[in-house]
Formats: sequence, C-alpha cells, structure tokens
Amino acid sequence: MLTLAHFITLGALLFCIALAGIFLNRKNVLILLMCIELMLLSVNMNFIAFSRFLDVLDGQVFVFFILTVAAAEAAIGLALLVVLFRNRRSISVEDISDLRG
Amino acid sequence: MLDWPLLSLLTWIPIAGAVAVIALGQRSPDLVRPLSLIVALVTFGLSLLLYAGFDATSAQMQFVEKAVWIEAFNIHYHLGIDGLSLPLILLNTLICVLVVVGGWRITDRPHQYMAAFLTLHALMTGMFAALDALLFYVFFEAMLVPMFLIIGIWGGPNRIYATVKFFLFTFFGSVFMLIALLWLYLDSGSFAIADLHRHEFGLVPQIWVFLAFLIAFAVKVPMWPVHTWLPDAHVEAPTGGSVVLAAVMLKIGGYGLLRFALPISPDAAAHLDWLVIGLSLIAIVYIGFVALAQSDMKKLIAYSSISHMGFVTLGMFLAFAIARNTGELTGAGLGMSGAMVQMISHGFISGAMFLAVGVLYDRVHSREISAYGGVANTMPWFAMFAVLFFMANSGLPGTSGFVGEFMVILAAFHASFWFAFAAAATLILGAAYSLWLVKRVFYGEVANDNVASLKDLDGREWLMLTVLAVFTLGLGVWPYPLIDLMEPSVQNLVGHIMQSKTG
Amino acid sequence: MPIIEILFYLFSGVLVLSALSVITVGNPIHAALFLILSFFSAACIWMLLQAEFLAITLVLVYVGAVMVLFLFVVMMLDVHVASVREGFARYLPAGVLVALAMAVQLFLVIWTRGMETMPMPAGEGDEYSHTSMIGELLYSEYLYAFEIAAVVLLVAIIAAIALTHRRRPETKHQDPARQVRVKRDERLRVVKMKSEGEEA
Amino acid sequence: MTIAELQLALPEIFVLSMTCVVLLADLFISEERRGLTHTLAVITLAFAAILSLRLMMAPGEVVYAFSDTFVRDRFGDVLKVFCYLILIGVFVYAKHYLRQFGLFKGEFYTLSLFALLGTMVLISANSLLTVYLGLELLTLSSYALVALDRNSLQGSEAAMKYFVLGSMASGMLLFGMSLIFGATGSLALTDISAALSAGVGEEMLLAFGLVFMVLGIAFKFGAVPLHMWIPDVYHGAPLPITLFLSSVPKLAAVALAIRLLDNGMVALHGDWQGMLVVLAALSMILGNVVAIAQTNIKRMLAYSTIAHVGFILLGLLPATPEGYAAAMFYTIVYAIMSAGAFAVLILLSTSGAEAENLDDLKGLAKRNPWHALMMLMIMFSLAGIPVFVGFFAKWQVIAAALSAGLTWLSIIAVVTAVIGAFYYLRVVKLMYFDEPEDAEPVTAPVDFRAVLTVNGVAMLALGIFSGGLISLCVSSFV
Amino acid sequence: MSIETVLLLIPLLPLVGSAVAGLLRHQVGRAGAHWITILAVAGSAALSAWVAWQVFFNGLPTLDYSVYTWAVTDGITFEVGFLVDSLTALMMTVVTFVSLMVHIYTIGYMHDDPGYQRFFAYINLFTFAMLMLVMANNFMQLFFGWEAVGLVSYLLIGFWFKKDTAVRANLKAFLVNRVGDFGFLLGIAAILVYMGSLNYAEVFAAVPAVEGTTIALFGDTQWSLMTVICICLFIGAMGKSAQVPLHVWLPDSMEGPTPISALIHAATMVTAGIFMVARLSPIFETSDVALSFILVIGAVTALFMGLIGIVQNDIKRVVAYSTLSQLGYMTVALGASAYSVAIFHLMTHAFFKALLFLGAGSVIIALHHKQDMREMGGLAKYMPITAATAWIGSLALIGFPFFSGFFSKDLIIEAVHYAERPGAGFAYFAVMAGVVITALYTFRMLYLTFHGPTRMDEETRSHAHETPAVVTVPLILLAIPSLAIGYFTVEPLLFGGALSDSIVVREVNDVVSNKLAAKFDHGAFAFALHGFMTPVFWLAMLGVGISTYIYLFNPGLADTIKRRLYLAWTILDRKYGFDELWQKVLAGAGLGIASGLSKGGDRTVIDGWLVNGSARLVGRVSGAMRQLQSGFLFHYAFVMVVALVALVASFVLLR
Repeated sequence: MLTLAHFITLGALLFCIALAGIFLNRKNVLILLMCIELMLLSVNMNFIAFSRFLDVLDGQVFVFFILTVAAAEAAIGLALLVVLFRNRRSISVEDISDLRG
Repeated sequence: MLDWPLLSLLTWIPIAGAVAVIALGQRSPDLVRPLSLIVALVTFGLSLLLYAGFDATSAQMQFVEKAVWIEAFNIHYHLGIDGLSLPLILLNTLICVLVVVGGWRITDRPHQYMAAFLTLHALMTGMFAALDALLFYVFFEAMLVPMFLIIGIWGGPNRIYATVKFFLFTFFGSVFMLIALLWLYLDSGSFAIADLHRHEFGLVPQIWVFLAFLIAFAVKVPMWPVHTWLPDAHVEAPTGGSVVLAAVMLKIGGYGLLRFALPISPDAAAHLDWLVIGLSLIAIVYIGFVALAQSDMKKLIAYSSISHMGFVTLGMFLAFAIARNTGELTGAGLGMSGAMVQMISHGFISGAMFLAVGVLYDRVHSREISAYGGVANTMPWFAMFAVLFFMANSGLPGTSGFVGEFMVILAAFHASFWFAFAAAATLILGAAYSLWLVKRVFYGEVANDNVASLKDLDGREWLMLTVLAVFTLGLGVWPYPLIDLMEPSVQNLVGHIMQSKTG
Repeated sequence: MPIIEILFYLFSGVLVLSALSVITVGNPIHAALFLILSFFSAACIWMLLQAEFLAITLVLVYVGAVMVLFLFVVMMLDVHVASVREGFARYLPAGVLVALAMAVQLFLVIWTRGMETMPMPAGEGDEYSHTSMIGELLYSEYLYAFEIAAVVLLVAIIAAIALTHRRRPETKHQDPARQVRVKRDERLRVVKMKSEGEEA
Repeated sequence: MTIAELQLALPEIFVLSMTCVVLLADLFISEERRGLTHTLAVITLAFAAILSLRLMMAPGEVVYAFSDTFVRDRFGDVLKVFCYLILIGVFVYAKHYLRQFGLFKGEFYTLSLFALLGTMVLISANSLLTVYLGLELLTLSSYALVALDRNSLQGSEAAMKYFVLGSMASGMLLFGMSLIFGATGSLALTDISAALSAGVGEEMLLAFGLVFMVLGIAFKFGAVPLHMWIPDVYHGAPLPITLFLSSVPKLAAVALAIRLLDNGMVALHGDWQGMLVVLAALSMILGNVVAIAQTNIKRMLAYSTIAHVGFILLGLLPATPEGYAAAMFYTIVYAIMSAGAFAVLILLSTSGAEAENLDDLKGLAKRNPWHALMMLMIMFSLAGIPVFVGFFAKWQVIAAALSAGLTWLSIIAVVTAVIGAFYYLRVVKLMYFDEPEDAEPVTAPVDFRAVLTVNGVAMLALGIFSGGLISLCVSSFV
Repeated sequence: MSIETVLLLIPLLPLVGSAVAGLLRHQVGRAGAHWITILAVAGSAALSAWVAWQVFFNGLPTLDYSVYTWAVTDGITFEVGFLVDSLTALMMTVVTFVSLMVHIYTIGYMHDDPGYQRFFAYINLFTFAMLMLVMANNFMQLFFGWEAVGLVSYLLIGFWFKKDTAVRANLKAFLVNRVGDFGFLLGIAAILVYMGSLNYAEVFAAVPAVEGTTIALFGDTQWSLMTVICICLFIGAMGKSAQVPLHVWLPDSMEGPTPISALIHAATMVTAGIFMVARLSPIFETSDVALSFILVIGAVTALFMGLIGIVQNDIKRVVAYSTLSQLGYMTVALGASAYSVAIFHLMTHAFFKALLFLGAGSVIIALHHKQDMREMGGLAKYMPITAATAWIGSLALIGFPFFSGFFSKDLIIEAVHYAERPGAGFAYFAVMAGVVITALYTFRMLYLTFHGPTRMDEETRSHAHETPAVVTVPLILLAIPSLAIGYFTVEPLLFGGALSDSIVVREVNDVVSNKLAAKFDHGAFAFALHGFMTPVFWLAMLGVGISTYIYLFNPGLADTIKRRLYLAWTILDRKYGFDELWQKVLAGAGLGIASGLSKGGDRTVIDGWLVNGSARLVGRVSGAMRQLQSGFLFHYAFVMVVALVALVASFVLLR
C-alpha cells in the first residue's frame, strides 16, 4: 500500500541526491544548476504529496509558483553562467576561487 | 542662580566648546587656544558654583536633574552629585584648565587636540554626575573615544600599540559591567542607580554582578594584574593625555567601585573582599617593586600610579574585614574616606608629575631617565617643584600624598596587622622609586649637552605647577574641607554596604 | 500489488537512478538528458497523485523550455568534457557519507512518525478537474502571489538581458529606422578628387 | 479583493508601477541624461515613503488582506520606511561610483527597485508562499546586481557563488516549508501559528521542517555556518552593490525571520531558539575573529556583517516584543552604519580602482577631515561604543539574550565585541594615525557629501536621541 | 601676646623665614637671606627661652591644646596641636639655640657657596619641622615632624647635589629612615586602632585599659599589644636615631655641609627618636620586653659604633661614629627606664656634639675642605680658639668630671647598673667598655688634628689660620653650655622633678628616683668630685692614656697595631659589613626583585603571555579560520550541508 511516507521518501532521496550533487561536482557549474533543479523537484514532490494526502490544494498552488520561480531562476543562472564563461573561458567550479580568505 | 542646571552645563558647555573649537580650527587657528581656555575656565568656574551651593551636611544627591531619555527601557537623563562625586568633578574641571594650558604649544592640529580634551573632560563630568546606570555607562565608555584619539594622534612612537591596548583593555573590562547592568535591569526593572542600590537579590547573582563590576573597574583603576595597559598608555600619550589619564581617568575605577560594586552587591563584596584586598596589596608591593626597575620616567610614574591606586581599592574594601575581625565598624569610614582622599590627592600629584616630565620632554624629547642627570643645575626652580611632587608621591606628611595613605593604613590596621604591614611597605618602596628617579634625573653633574642647554620654567609652566603645588600642599596641611565634604556620603555608604541585601 | 504501486516503484526507480546519473555522469549533455528523464518520471508520479495539471506543466515548462535552454547553453559554451570527472572519486566518500547521513535522518523521521501509516485518500470522481481547481485558487486566493510571480519573471527577463545582452561596437548591423529616415542628400555623396594629371 | 485591500498594498503597487516607469523611461533616456533615471528612482522612494508613512500613522491594528497572504502591521510599515530611506542613500552613494566606473545604467535602478519590491513583499508576507516569492524576487534581483559589471571577473564569480548557494538555501527553505505545510496543512502563517498552538502536527516533523527553515533564514542573514557567500560576494560585487546588499536585504532578513519564526512558528520557540543560539554564537565568534585577519576592507566589513548578524539573532532569542524590537533596531542601525562605511569606500574609489585595501584609508583624516570624522563615528558605532547608536543596538540585543536566560551567550557576545573593536579601531588608526600615501584631497558631489554627513551624524544623533527610534521599534511589536 | 600666639610664632617664624629665603632668593639676596632666617630663628629661640622660663621657673602648667582640626572622619578627630610641658620646653630651647648657633656659623662656613640662600631656607625649614615634632600633642603631628625633618635632612645631605656621594648618601638616609618610619607608622596605626585616638593625653589615658590585650600576629601566638606597639614605635626611633642596624645612613650623611652635620645629624634630628621614646614613656613603661629590646639595641650601638670610630680617618666621620655611640648611650638610658637621664644626655650631647662638629667644620674651612686627619696635625697653634673649644667638647664627650657630658654619661651608666631588666648586664658591660673607647677615639682625633707633628702640605699650612668670628663665636657660645650646663641643670632636671610632668616611670622601674637620687644626695659638686674616684673615670683615663701614648708619643705604633690586628681592623674598617648588607644584599635584592618582577612578571607573563599572547592567539586563530574560506563553491556547499546534518542531529533526533 502506498502511504505518504513513500512519496516523502522519494522527495527526501531526491533532495539528498541534489545536495550531494552540489558538493560532489567540482568541474561543471552547469551540473550545479541541474542539481538545484533537482532540489526544487524534490520540494515539489513533497508539496504535491502532502497536498494530496492532506487534501489541501494550496500545496499544489505552491508547486505552480515554485515551477515559475524555478524557471526564472534557471534563466538567471544560465545568464550568469554565460557571463562567467565569457569572462573566464571556463565554467569549472574549481576555477572560480579567486575570492577566498 | 542655583536653579541653573549646573551639572548639565558642566557637561555640555565643554562639548559645545569642542564643537566650536573644531569649527573655528580651520578658519582662525589663532583663536583656538584662547577659546579653549575660556571654555575650560568657565567650566571650572561653574564647578566652583557647584561647590559653593553644595550642602556638605547631607548624604543626599544634590543638584538633581532628571528627564526621560529612553522611555521604553525606563532610562533617564538623570544627574546629581553627592559628597563622593563632587570632589572628583572639581578635580576634573581643574585638570581640564591645566591641560588646556599645558597643551598651549601643541602645533599638530591644535583645534582637534583641544576639542578632544574638552570632550573628554565633559564626558568625565557627566559620568561622575550620572545617576542612571546606563547614562553612566554611556559616558564611561564614550570617554574611550577621545582618549583613543589623543594617544593615537599626538602620542609617541609606539602610540598605536599603546592606544589600542588601552582601548581594548578598558573596553574588555567594561562590557562585563554592561552585562551586569542589563541583568540588574531585567531583575529590578530600573536603571536608576538609587533603585539598584535598593534592589535586593541573592548572593550568587550578587557575586556574578560584583565580579562583572570588578572587572570593569579593576581595569580602569587599574588593579594588578590588569594594569599593563597603563604604563604603555602613559608612556605614549602626550603630556596632557598622561595628566588626564592619571589625574582623573583612573579615579573612575575607584568611583565606579564606590557607586556600583559596593552598594549594589554588598554581600558579594563582603564575600570577595579578600580578593580585592589581596590584589590591592599586590598592587602596592609588587608594582612598587616594578616601578623601581623602570628606566622610563613616565613608566615609572605610571607604575607608581598603579601602586597608589592600590590604596584606593584597599581602603574601599576594608569595611568588611573590619566588621568581621573586630565586630564593629570603626575604621571602615576612615578607609573609605582615605580612599577618596587618595584619589583626589593622586590626581594632583600624578598630574603634576606628568606635567613635570612633560616639561622635560618638551625640551629634550626623551623620557629615558638615563638621558638626564643634573637637571637641578640648569633648572633649579623646576627641580624644586619636582622634588616637592616626588616627595608628595612618596607620601610625605604635609603633602596630600600622605593623607590618603595614612588614613588607609590606619584603617587597614583595624582589619589586620598584616594588611597594614603590606600597605606600609609603600613608605619604603614609594620613597625608593620616587627619590631614585629624582637622584638620577635632577642630581649629579650636568650629564650632557642637552641638560646643559635646558632653560628653566617659563611662566605657563610656573603657573601650572604652582597651582598643583598649592593644592598638594594645601590638602596635605588641611584636608578637613575635603574630608568634611565627603563624610556624610561616606558614612551613608558604609552604613549601606553593611546591610545585607540577600533579603 | 495494485498497478498504481507498480507504477510508483517503476517511476520512482527511474527517477532516482536518473537523478543519480545527473550528478555522476561526466558529460553535461548526458546530465541534461538524464535530468529530462527525471522530470518526466516525476511528472508521471505526480499523475499518480492526481496532479495532472502540474505534471503537464512540469513537462511543458521544464522538458520543453528550461531543459532546452540548458542544452542550448551547453552547446554554446563548448565545455571540455574530458576533465569533468577528475577528482570525483577523491571527494566521493565524504560526500556520500554526508548525503547518507542526511538521508538516514530523513528516513528516521518519515518512517517513524505516522506518515508510514497514512494511506492515500480515495481519488476524486471523474468530474473532478484538477486544472480548474488550481485555476480557481490561483485567480482568487493567490492572486496577489500570482502578480508577484509575474514580477519575478519580469525580473528574470530583465536580469538575463542585462547580463548577457551586449552591444558590440565592432559588429556591423543595420538600423532600419535610420534606413527609413534617410534623406536624399545622404544617399549620394559627391567626392571631389584631384585628377591624376594635375599632380604632376 | 477589495479597494481597501488594494489601499493596504498601495506602497507595493506604487513601487511596482514606478519601477516599470523607470524601466521604460530608461530606454528613452540618452546616456548623458541618465541622471534622470536616478532622480526618478529617488522620487519613487520618497513618495513610497510618504505612502508607507501614511499607513504607519493610521490607527494600527494588524490587517490581513488578499486571502491572508498579506499582512499590514506597524512592524512592516516601519521597516519599509527605513528600506526606502536607506535605499535613497544607497542610490546617492552609488551614483558617484557608477558614473566613475561606467556602470551608470538603468538596470541598476530597476533591479534595485525590484529587490526593494521583493523586500516589501517579504515584509508584508503572511503566507509561506508570499514569503518565498518576496524572497526570490529579492534574491534574483540581487544575483543580477552582483554581476552588474559584466566584465568583472570577480563580479561574475561572486554572482555565481551567490547564485548556487542562494538557490541551495532557497531549496532548503522550501523543503522546510513543505514539511511545515505537511505537518500543519496550511500555508498562511496565521493559520500555521493557530494550528501549532492547537497542537496540530507531528512534533518531530515540525522540528525537522524548522531546521530547514532556520537554515534558510540563516543563509539570508549570512549567519555562520551559512555565511560563506558573504565575504566572497561582498568582495566580488561592485561597491554600490555591496553597499546595497549589506543594507536593505538585512532588513528583509529580519522580516523573514520574524514573519516565519514569530508570526508563524512562535509555538516552536523552544526549538528555534536553540538553533539560533548556535548560529548566533558561531557568527559572533567567527565574524569578529576572522575579520581581524583581513586586509581587504570589503571582506573585513563582510566578516563584520557576519558578526553583526550574530548580534541581531540574539534579539530574536527570547521571542519577546522587546527582543524583536531590539533585533529590528539593530538591523536598521546596522544597515545605516554599513551603508555609511561602504559610502566612504566609494568616496575613496577613484575611476578605475576601487578602494578595497585597508591601506587606501591611510591618512584620510588629513585628506578629508570631515568625512574621516564621519567614518570614525561609523566605526565606533559598529564597534558598539557609546554614545554612538551602535551601542544602543548592542545593549538591547544583549539584554534580550539575558532575558532569555542566556548569560553565557551574552558573555560571548561582549567578548567578541571587544575582539571586533580591534579591527574597527584599525580603520580609525589608518585614517587618523597614519600618514596618507596620496596627499590629494578627496572630493565628491555635493549630494553625496550631504548624505554621508547625514549618515555619519546619524550615528551620533540616533545615539543621543535613541529613545525615539527605540520607542518606534518597540511600538511595532505591541 | 598670649601664650598660644607665642607658641604658634615659635614654629611659624622659621617657616616664614624659610619660605622667604627660599622662594624669593633672588629678591632678598645673600645678606637678606641670612638676616631673615637668623632673625626668625633668633625670635624662635628667644620665645622658646621665654616659654622654658615660664615652664621651669614660673610654674606654667602643662598646655595641651589644638591649633586647628586637620580632619574629622569616622568619629576620629585628627588635630594639629601643641603640648607644652617641661620636656617640650627643654627640647624647644635646645633646638632653637643650637639652630641659632648653626645659622650664625653658616654665614662663615657657606660663605662662598652659590646655594647660600637655599641653605638658609633649608635649615630654617628644618627648625620649623623639628619644632613641630617636639611640640606635637599627637602622633600624627609627631609623624609629620618626623618625616619633615627627614625631608630636610635629605635635602641638606644632598645639598651639594653635584657630588655623587652626596646624592647617594641622601637617598640612603631617606630610605633607611623610611624603614624605621615603616615600623613607626604601624605603631601609630596600632595605637589608633586600640586606643581610639592619636592624641597623647587620650592615648596615655587609654593605656591602662588595653595593657593586658594580646593580639595574634603569626598564627595563634598571642603577643602583648603594648610590646608590639612599643617595638614598632621604637623601630621608628631606630631609624631616626640611627640605632643598629638602621644606623648606616648617619656616617654617610656627613657628605652634607658641616653645619648640617652639627645641627641635624648630631644635635637635634637624630635625637628625635630619644625624645619620642621619652615623650611616650607612659606607653613604653608598659612593656618590659620592649624596654629590654631598646636596652640591648642601645648597648650594641653604643659599643660597636664607638669601636668603628677608632679606625676612621675622616674627622667628621669620627664625630659621626661618636654620635652613633652617644645615641646608643641615650637609648640605653631609655631602656633602663631612665628617660630623664636620656633627655639630659640628649641636651648635653646636643651642645658638645654641635660644638665638636662645628669645630671640625672650622678645621675644614681652615684647610679648604680637607677632612682627612692624616693630613692634619699640630693645628692648635694655627687655630687656638677652635682647638680650645674642641678640647672642651672632647672632655665633655668622654665624661670628664664637671663637664656637662660627665653628669649625663655617668648617670646613664649608673642607671644601667641599677636596672633590673633582661639585657641590663650586657648593657652595663657595653657602656663601661664604651667609656674607654670614647676616650680613645676622641683623643685620637684631638691629637691627630691639633697636636703632634703637622702632616699638612706646604700650601695648606701657609693658608691655615683661625676662622672668622662668625665661626668662632658660635663655637664659644656652644662651649659654654658644653662646659657648664650639666652642672647647673642636672639636679633640677633629674631629681628636682622638672620633667616629672612629662615623663612617667613606673615605681618598680624608676632607677632615677629610687637609686640615683640617693647617690646625688650631696649635690652636683659632690657628685662630680666623687666622679674622679669612680671606675668610669679611670676607664676613661685609660682610653686617654692609650691614645696619648700611641698618637702623641709613638706614632708608629698605630700602624703596627693595625698590622697585628689586621682582621679586627678590617672588620672595623668595613663597619662590620653593614653597608654591604644594606647595599648589596637588601638593596640589591630589592632591585633584583624589582627587575625580576618587571621583566618576568609584568613584561613576560602578564604582557607577554596573557595580554599580547591572547592577542596573538586571536590573530593565529583568525588566520587559521580564514583558511576555511577556501574560495571553492563545493566547500561552501559542503559546510552548509554539514551544518544541516548537525543541526538536524542535535535538534531533531537528540531531543
């Protein structure tokens, strides 16, 4: 029988994978952006599951907004990526460490 | 006339003066010094009015002014003085005049110099008059700023180390006091010092509160072992800075102990008096020895200050030991009065000694004892003053330096023979370091060309040293007016701290 | 096992595996493709949760737009793929450890506090329209939020343009407005030149 | 949706409309007359301030609008007014820099105004959703602002770091929101609060969600250990952007914290207090200690921000009106102080080279005594020395920590404050005790100097007359 | 003029004189300075004589009144006031008279000194201080006078401040005195604590009530309060009156101008300790232990300091050690409870010792500031007045019958003889032996200076002549009392009860009334005649004989003895090593501790480790923590996640 726990677990797993992805990836900023998308997906999964199991639609509305914002975020993130690449000719995470200390 | 808000005037006139001086500084630099002097003199004159109108038979706060400041926290702009604060205010305003006169020859940004000192003195007046704990704290801390600048801008070669050390040391101490005050506010609902005096609370919190106050004021006094900022600050400060530091600023620590630590947490003070007494005695003996080993005149005087301030803290905390050991209170007031007298007297003497070193420094630009020798040959009058002040520093009867030490030693004997024994060691040590300095600097053959070319005091220096000499001798010969002024407040305080507040 | 469960496990498996692939594959193009797969599986799971509108939106917005953007950028930037996996293994243990710790913590909460017994409510009837329900909420209760979301998108536009739009002085381009406004005199320029013969 | 509701959101509506006007107007304003955009933006803020002030003066019970997604209360109004005022300062300061560095473009104004709008939404949010949207509006604009100087290596690096970490933090915040939503079944903060008070929701799940949300808040503040972006972003962003980031978003952060933790989850006070204690302690220690080792003044101020964040968090600990008032007071004051400090750096930046090394401050007292005095007051205020306003901020938050029974934390606070005083003093030392390397006098346009003067004098004036601002803050929470 | 005005004028005249001469030195000039100061001190002397006359002959009752209230606090009134009784009157007269002589003498002695006015200001100030000391009616004022004379002594020893030895000596004098004052102050404090007042009369009245009190100082051992007080006070006296081991400053103080040696370091200041003990006799009488202590200290001083006198070559040093020895005699008398005898000896000693010092000074002037006796000899024929007066002084010093010193010294020996307290036996031996030694060194000095072959170089001899009248007149004026004052005053002072209003002796201790009075039945003349037959006289003659033989008839013998008894000679020459003890061991240890504490304590531990150390620590930590900000995005993210995990672990799972 599928319970709320199944769905939330799925969300949690995705979240962990996304987190791991962010700090495991050392070479490509692009992957980081993807991980962020994954993270938002996991949140969406949670919201929808809760919304369904609690029978409160507000959660799904929230998901709608998250999707909107995530799109905007992706746009800006990619724009930044382009700027970064133009300046450095590289999008390796390891290369962007001028600012430290 | 007495309807004037004298205390506010005393506090704000110098600040207004400072602003005016700064504003004037760019356009008409010639007016800076006279204007500063006028401001200082007016302030001093007003403080004399304060003295004239003071009722010395009462322990009540007088000249009280009160206005709401921060309504949300029940904080007031609340000023007033009693017999403990009035002498210190008078000392402060007097020293202010001397410092302005003493800084007459400053050439580097004189307007800023004068403004900094006027502000500093104003803040100290405000602090001595504050009856609201937070107001007190504001003045107490704000003082650091002008002093920091004074040492940092007009100080000697190692000034930055000294001034930062001074600032951080004092700041470090005082933040604990802030915690204590806030805790007390939360516990009692008031920042009014009088309310805090009445506020009853348990022994354990009292001990914490007491320790917090102690740290704050011990740094300021300074007590051993948190004293090392003082020699550095003194050495690097310009003459005026050293004078203020020694003459007035150190007194703040003593005053704070009297105003806060003792009456607010008397039970803790009674519990921990051994600590303060112990540190005081260490200061007297240990620092006395350390002073002996100094080769820098200002450092020597600085250490001597620490040692002398040991008498202040000793005198203040004798009451409990006396009550414990003898079962009565005779001598407690003596110690307290002695501590107060010692503060005032030390104000004159140390101020004078630093001025004296300044006189030499202005001419030779060295503070090393070894750079001098035989100064008495070329500056006989100056040597006379110097010997007077160094003798006073070593506690010669007939000078003010004797009065406080004498009273405290007498009181210490009430508590324990050994307290008096250790305290009396200053007779030997004080004389040793003071007179050894005199010997090395003033006596002997003219040591070098610098000394040979020295000119004796000019009129301005005469004036400053004479004023201080008059006070030093006057207070030594007839301390009655001063002691009489404080007596009701001292007795009131002694009575207060003997009441347990643990309820 | 009811079909819904089979579907759930199937899509979940695909989702988790593809998500893992996103963070482990070296080639960003592959990663993007795996991401698309993840989104797709997620959309399917959302279907199971009767969130059809959102599932569709996810596919449309993400798979259709965002991921295309990603791929576009990947192509545009021409990243060297070879070095991408370098050093990956070195940091893996710590990363996995922390991620696992996180996961364990999450599971502890999820599987011990009542959620594991919470069954899915019965599905709505056929006349139930998820889309219209969402729409009603959006345009009534969440109108304010909806407006803000619009602004967020506007910001994204402005930001993206501000960041990436470059006016290059060296590139040659036509200005139609000027072309239209051009006057007769400007069309023809008479250049006076010295004739060769005069020179001598 | 009624007219009355719209009236409540009038400042937001006005700012949004005017932002669009600025956006459009900017398209048609030629490069030389870009000052118009600036003027327009400043006017927008001034009018918005009037609108918000009108609401503020109105009899002040809390009003909810737009199906409980929006709340209007005195706290919000006061905070917004300060946002406008500070942003005016930021614009004036920024103009001088932007002109010199060839960044004088409309985007700065539109993005800043959008960020302001996000802040306003956040301040007035009464729903997890509006909180999130406001926050995103603010942060997305900020990301773009950080990379405003597109040719700057450091700017783009900072922006990318900010973006990745910020998105991660948003993700955490959202994950927390989802769990809270799952536990209580509602998005409106008032409903969540009611549900929690009624005991709805599994305790552990709530705590779990709370951790995620607290981390999200902590990131927005820049509290340790979610502070890592602060030094890099402050360092990498152009000065006016750093100036902006250190001022207005801090007000947003305090609003975020108070809205979520107090309005929404005050019932979980016992839980979040513990977390904030850890964050506050770490922030104060790390911020103050690491700032000492900095030679870049922007980084130094960044670590100083981290330290101040620790202090702000102290105010939140007891969950009492006085505590919130203290945090709010501190934040407002900090924003003003920080704006002033960065402004002086802008003053010192000559075209082509930002003043970012501490040594650039050398001998400022000789090059420009008046502005050195302003910087002096700002530094002492940051250090928390009376009679400057920073002190009044500090003692209030320390009192808050004490009233929460956290004496040890307040001791950490004051000790780290002492450590912190060291690096502020170093600035004063450089300005006053050192000789200038470059004897040229420092100048700036008249509006810049006027605002900087107001800013510096405010350190003193707000300190001496701190009663008014303190009362204003306290009255926001009654 | 009321008696109060007179009494006030007595100290104030010299004070005003001092201020005028000192502060207006350029205005008044040299002559002005000495006229003003001499008139001031002459006025004091005249008034003092008048007061003494009133006290001794007109029966003026004891005056004890306060001049002004110094301070009132905590129920204790500190006053400045005068107590005038026979003891005070006697001391005032002696002090002002000797001072006057010295003033006059100074005109000649300091004639060419550039610090002429300053010198007069100092000695006038000294007169004031000494008068305040003797006239005090309370301990505080006593202490004031006590320290003030110390101050002037300091200034005067270092009068020639260019001379390194002088400024060393004055520092040493002040510091060693301060060691004594240390005890003195503790004694005063004890008196205030246990008797509730500092006024003599009140304290004396309170003595019986606290006599039996004991206090615990070390652990629980109980000490008699009175003993503690007395010993503390006596330590003060030891410093001021130069008793072993605090005597080391006195010989060095001879670096000062000779008038000072006469005035301060022989006649007046150094006797302050003796005066003090006599003045406080009601207190000292209560402690036998303390008196025994005094007796022994005095005896040691009397004997051993005299011995050193034998080997000194500097004429002033011989007189200085003689002074030490005589102070020892006085102390012995005090210890024997014969206070009046001590005071009596103090008085006679003041005259003859001032005379000897001024005589020595006269010689020094004549020889242009040469002080080494080995370069003198045969001066009697060049300066007959000086020689004659020196003979008078010397005879008084060795206690030749009928000379003033005879009466006082003989009575001290008798008093010790009859004293019954522990230590008296030793003291008796010491003072008897002291007689021989006194005679020995005194006549050695006389012979080496005034008689025998001259050892002066040619130039000195050609200039040697009698000193001017300003020098010789004081010598003559002092020679008269040295010769006669004992004879005329011994009976009324000691046995006529003239001092009975000020000195209190317990019946059991009262050797003067009980035993000595009997010997004095037949009056001073008979007593003096009898003096020729006492062993004391023959002991003195023995000493005279030895020195006559050695220094007059067999000059080579001295060196032979010196070689034979080289060890003993070295011990004496090195002054038993006391100087080394003080300078090397104590002062050295003090400086060692000082630099140890300064370098080790303050600079290394407190400043180095604690203050700068903590600053360095913060700096290091700062540098280290700075490394955490690695600049790598994944590190930042990792930290965030770790924070997340940790917070969840601690706040969710571990709840």
